[in-house]
Amino acid sequence: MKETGYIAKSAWKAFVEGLVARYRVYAPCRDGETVAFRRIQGKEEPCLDRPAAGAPKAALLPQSETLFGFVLKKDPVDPRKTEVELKAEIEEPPTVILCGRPCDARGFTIIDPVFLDADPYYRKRREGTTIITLACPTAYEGCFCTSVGGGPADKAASDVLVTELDQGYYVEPLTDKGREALKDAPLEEGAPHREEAEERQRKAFTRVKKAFPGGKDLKVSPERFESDRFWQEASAKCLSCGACTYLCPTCYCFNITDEQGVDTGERIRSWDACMFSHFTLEASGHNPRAQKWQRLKQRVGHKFVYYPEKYGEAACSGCGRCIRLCPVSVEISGIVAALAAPEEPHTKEAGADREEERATR
Amino acid sequence: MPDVGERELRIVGFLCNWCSYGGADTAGVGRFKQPTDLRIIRVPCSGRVDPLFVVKALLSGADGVLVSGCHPRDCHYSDGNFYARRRLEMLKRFLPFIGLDERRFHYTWISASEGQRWQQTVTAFTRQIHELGPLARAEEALSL
Amino acid sequence: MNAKKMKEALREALPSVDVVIAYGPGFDPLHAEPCFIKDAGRVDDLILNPLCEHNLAGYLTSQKGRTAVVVKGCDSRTVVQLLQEGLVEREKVHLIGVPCRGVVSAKKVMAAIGHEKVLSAVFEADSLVVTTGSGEKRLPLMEVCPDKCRSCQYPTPLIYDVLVDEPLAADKPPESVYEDVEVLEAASLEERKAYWEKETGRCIRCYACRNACPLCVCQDSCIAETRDPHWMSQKSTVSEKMMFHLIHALHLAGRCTECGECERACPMGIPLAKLKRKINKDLKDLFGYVPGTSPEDRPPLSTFRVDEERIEEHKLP
Amino acid sequence: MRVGVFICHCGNNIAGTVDVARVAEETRKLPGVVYATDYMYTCSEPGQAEITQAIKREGLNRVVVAACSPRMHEVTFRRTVEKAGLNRYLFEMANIREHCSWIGEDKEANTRKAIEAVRMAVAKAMRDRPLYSSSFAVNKRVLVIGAGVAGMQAALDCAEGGLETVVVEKSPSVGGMMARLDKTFPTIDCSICILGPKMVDLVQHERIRLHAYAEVEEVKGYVGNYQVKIRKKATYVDWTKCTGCGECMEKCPGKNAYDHFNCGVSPTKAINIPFPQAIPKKAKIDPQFCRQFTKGKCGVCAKVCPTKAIDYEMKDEIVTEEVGAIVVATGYGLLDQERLPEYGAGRYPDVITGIQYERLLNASGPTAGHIVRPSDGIEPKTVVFVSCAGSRDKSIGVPYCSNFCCMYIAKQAILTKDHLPDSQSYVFYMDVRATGKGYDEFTRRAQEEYGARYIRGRVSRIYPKGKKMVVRGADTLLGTQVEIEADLVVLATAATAAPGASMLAEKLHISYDTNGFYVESHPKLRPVETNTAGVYLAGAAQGPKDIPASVGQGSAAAAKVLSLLSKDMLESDPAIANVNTAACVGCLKCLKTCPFQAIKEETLRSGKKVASVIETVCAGCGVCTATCPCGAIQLQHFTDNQILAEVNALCRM
Repeated sequence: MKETGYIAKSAWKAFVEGLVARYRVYAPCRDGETVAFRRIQGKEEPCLDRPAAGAPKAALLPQSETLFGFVLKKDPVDPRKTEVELKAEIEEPPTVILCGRPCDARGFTIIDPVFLDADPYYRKRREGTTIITLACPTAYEGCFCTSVGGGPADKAASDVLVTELDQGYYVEPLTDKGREALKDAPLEEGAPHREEAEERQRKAFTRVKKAFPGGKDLKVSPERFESDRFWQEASAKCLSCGACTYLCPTCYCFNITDEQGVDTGERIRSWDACMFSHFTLEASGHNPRAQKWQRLKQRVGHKFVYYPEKYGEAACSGCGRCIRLCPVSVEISGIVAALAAPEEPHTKEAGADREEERATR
Repeated sequence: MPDVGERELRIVGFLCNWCSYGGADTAGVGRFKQPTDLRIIRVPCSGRVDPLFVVKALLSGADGVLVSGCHPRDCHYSDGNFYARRRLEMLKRFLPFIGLDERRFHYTWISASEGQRWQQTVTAFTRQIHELGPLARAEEALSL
Repeated sequence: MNAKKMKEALREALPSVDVVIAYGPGFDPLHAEPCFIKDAGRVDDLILNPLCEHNLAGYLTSQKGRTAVVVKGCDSRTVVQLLQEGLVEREKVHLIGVPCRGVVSAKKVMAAIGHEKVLSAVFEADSLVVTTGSGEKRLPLMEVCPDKCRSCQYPTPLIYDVLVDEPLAADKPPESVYEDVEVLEAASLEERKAYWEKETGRCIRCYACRNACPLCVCQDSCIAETRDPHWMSQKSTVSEKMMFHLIHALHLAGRCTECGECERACPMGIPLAKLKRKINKDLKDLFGYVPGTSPEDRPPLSTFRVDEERIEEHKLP
Repeated sequence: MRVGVFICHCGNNIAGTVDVARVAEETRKLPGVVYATDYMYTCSEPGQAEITQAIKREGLNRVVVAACSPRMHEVTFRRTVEKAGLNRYLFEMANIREHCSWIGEDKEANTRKAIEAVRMAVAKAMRDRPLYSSSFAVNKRVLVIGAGVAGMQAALDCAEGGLETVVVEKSPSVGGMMARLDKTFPTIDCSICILGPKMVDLVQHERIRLHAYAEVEEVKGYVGNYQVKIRKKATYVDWTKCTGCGECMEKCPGKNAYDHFNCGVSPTKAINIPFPQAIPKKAKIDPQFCRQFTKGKCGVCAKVCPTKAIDYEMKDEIVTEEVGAIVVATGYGLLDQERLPEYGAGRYPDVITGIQYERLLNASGPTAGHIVRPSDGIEPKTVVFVSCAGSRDKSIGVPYCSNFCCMYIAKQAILTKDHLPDSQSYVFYMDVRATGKGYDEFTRRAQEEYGARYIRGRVSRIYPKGKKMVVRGADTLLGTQVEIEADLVVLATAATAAPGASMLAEKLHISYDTNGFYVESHPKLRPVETNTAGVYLAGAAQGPKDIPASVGQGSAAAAKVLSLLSKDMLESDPAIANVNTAACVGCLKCLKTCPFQAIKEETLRSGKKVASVIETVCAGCGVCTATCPCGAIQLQHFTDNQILAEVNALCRM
């Protein structure tokens, strides 16, 4: 197969249908007021005109999943004896995540080191899933991928990168999984379109806000980070809901609960969030992170201090969801910028270019 | 046996201990024939019935829910059923809005002496639920 | 909206309050955000314009000291309800009332511009002009205002200590208040079922709706998460998600002041306010009760009349 | 969890239409159930022994009995498990008789229902927690509301039994309706002669405190510990000084006061002593008729009073009495004659009510016992009695029988003949109800010895014709219309609930029926108890009653009070609401909705405000639990989780 390919807009529909025929396909769809990832079927097409509200991480790390079910079997002769019969199967059809954005894909590179070896459920899905990413044509509200080593055409974790052009789509297969997914896709030669694609990718790149010095250059001021007052002010407006973490392509915290009926039950793993006070509530009633500022500190700290210490890079792909969809606009990039800028008084946090951006009102 | 046809459906009844549960007893003592679908949960007072119990039952497999308490003014706890009346009326009007047929939920007042009335209520309500048939469970969402 | 007068009022108030809750500029030109200040020096950082859509009254229950808060007409109903339920003390709040003809829903604007990064947002006459990387877009305010503004009956706060502008009279027809509810009521039972299963199916149980709700008093004790009582599991099935939203709606029955924060906060665009508005509509018919309009009232489900004029006994066929 | 389940055959009552063996078999399959068996008569002594043994043998920590209604035997079996060392709240009953085996012949369906009933009971039992009642001291004083014959009897018996007794009487004198009667049936002995001594005993008893001309204002508290606010209405006469000499009444120029005691047969004075035998025999002023009050000048009584007892400035006074039990004996009222327009009562002076006639007959009445027509003071020759004047008439909302009219009409017919030998009495009746001892004989004497003519039929109309009143009615036995020209017509107007009965019921948290009479807690087995612990009923307040029945109930109520207050401590029912202070957010919606004011606000050491339940006041209705948004206040034994467990056991299948 060719190095790169091209799908004319007229052929796009056929391409998607081809995928739907072979895979379980999750793609952004317009639902009511919003665009969200969901399974598409038949002749449905993904919605490309804006990033989905939630990240596609749920395809690999579901909101809730049954780890195993159990049946309590009574001994027919002696009712005093009960046996517990466990049932656990990880059956997942081959899956495609279609038209997620580079930041969505990059999220998996942050979850992988934590789950890939440790968790058979995640591994199974990860291996069975092909990620066909759509390069971002522009910057979106609150996004800052370039500050965390990504970009609108970042290839991390993607198996295929698709760049939308005037007449069609420029398609870059990146892995064998990707090539497999593209087999018998209506592909033309991509080379002629390469320049147009790269031009668009460059243009998009320049539009993305550089929120703070990214990667290795990110220096978080320890005294700022350990200042309670800093976090109290930063979190004053926070509602401590889970929107930011649940929308995040990289957050992976979970809770485990058992649900038992009369004689059957199941063990459930479901999303949990460090922003909830329950998250650290101990059986004794003591809560080491009872205050929301402690929890916000944990969230930011985990992404930009603790995780990097362990895995070398920030646990953030800069998708901006937690900013644009936060009910009260808690701006993580601004907080990090403030943490990274010791000389500035932190009251003027949130983005160097804020003043210029402010609308004339 | 009042004919309600085909297989049994799942009908949950919340009955207050002092009046309606007694009414059901009276009906039994009087050997008044009744359909057998209904399963009775005894509560002290209709005022104990949080509308959420009704919602919970309907969402987790019940095809119909019946709540019955003492007649207004006759509550053993003097006011319990007055609260119940307001809350259950609100619920009855709300259920159809989320696509649950309001006929699947009925609330009424039956005293300990009204065995006959209990029989008529159970029979009529059971028939109504059978006319509506089993309640379709929620479609599982495709969204992630 | 008179930002200057508001700032004066706040400067006056500051000595006598522990904190001021008002609006400051958000992370970009399209967003305002709740802003907490303690010293007069920062009053100039505050803003007041139609981007100030949040209901700041929601923060009152979690404030320890005396608090000055900026309230629009709709927000003031929340305060009234909180006072009525004894959840805040009148002496502990200083209300800066702001008459308002409607705000802008940043979510609607973002949807209109495909969530693209906003470079500037300028109000011109009755529209908002938004500039992004791919150009300029002119959005009529009526199209980007929250639904609640379209039928607003309370443009002027019902309760305040200072009013920073001339009071405004309601200019929307009262019968329009529950139009959205009536539309859905008119649909078939099956359509309504499908509608809510699809909408709530998107719920990610982030509880933004609950935490943003100024009248969700339980917060960390919410029965959606407790095991005792164990009303629901953490499974993400449609019926569990439905159950959660019904818990929220029923717990707000007769209390919801329709500020729309639940809907505004929802990242998945679920029309949550509609559930509560339906109940309010019915309770209005039943008891002529409108939440958040009188501090002396009693939530209709926490009281009763021996003879209920509007409730008729239901007969079975 | 080690649940034991006992499925009862109840002879054939259950086993006849339920496959009990299969129920037991299916039950054994339930997790948590370690023992399940079926038994012929579980409530029998051997049956209970079987449970006790099984608890020990199988080490059961929960017991479920599937049998009759818990309303029947829950108490029995709770005692059984308690004897075996298990907390009595670790027990559940599944009703597979009244709600199952007795509702149809379909054995298959009944058995299915029984199996699920047990499944639910087991699910709930597994969430039962041991509950312990706490005991509290009782106040050994009793309040009797109403000093008619029933109330007086109750008060005297209680006082004799050694209890401090407080009596509240609405009118200025004790005695009630009976004091108004001339003679009593079926013995024709003088009413006041047999009542008088009781009235004297009452005021003279060392353990009885009487509040006459007073009403209950507010009732707080609970069984064993009630606080009752009593409003002592202003009499404008200092009763500590008043000797009852009657001088004031003699000289009072205010002649047209309404005479309550004589039911308005004739007027009385603005300052008056209700009747000669009144107890206490004290004067009181009716301000609306007193010149001092209406015109602001007079003061005659003040001048003539030898003890200077008159006090025009007197105000109502509120006193609070603390008691452990309350007897409600507020008696009955009479149907307003205006509601019988076709009988012209109220409009025509010579159409009067039975009670007014009693006063005419009475030697101490306004006519000193001479029967005369109110209109012209002439002795009547023809007297017509109309029974069921309002009673048993749905159309005016009195569907019930007033119980004693048939009898007093017979009595009045007899007395009429005694007073006026050449008079003729007619009695219109629907049917004569004379079921008491010696009653039927009595009504026969009225007809056979005293020649009262009984006409079976309703009176359709009464209208004047010259000096006479024409009574038109039907004689359903002859099937003819009859018209009688009467000199005097006596209506046996229906007995109704006492005025204000419903208001008092609401203060006491007791229920009343559609006719306003108080409801006993069981029509047969608990006739003087109410559903509110510590509040008892006596006399016509519960429904129209004649004297012997009222007296009987007075004593019965007293007996109940005496047995209740014979204990120094009472045990509270532990199945009440309980607050999880960790979860409580202090919104206090529970406090606002509690029907018993059993919830108060409490501040924890942490400073957190929470709701807190007053154990002894909580009645266990669970309204608070249904109201609490965060499930922090839970009604024990009917917690959310217990009810949800039952729902899940049913629905999650």
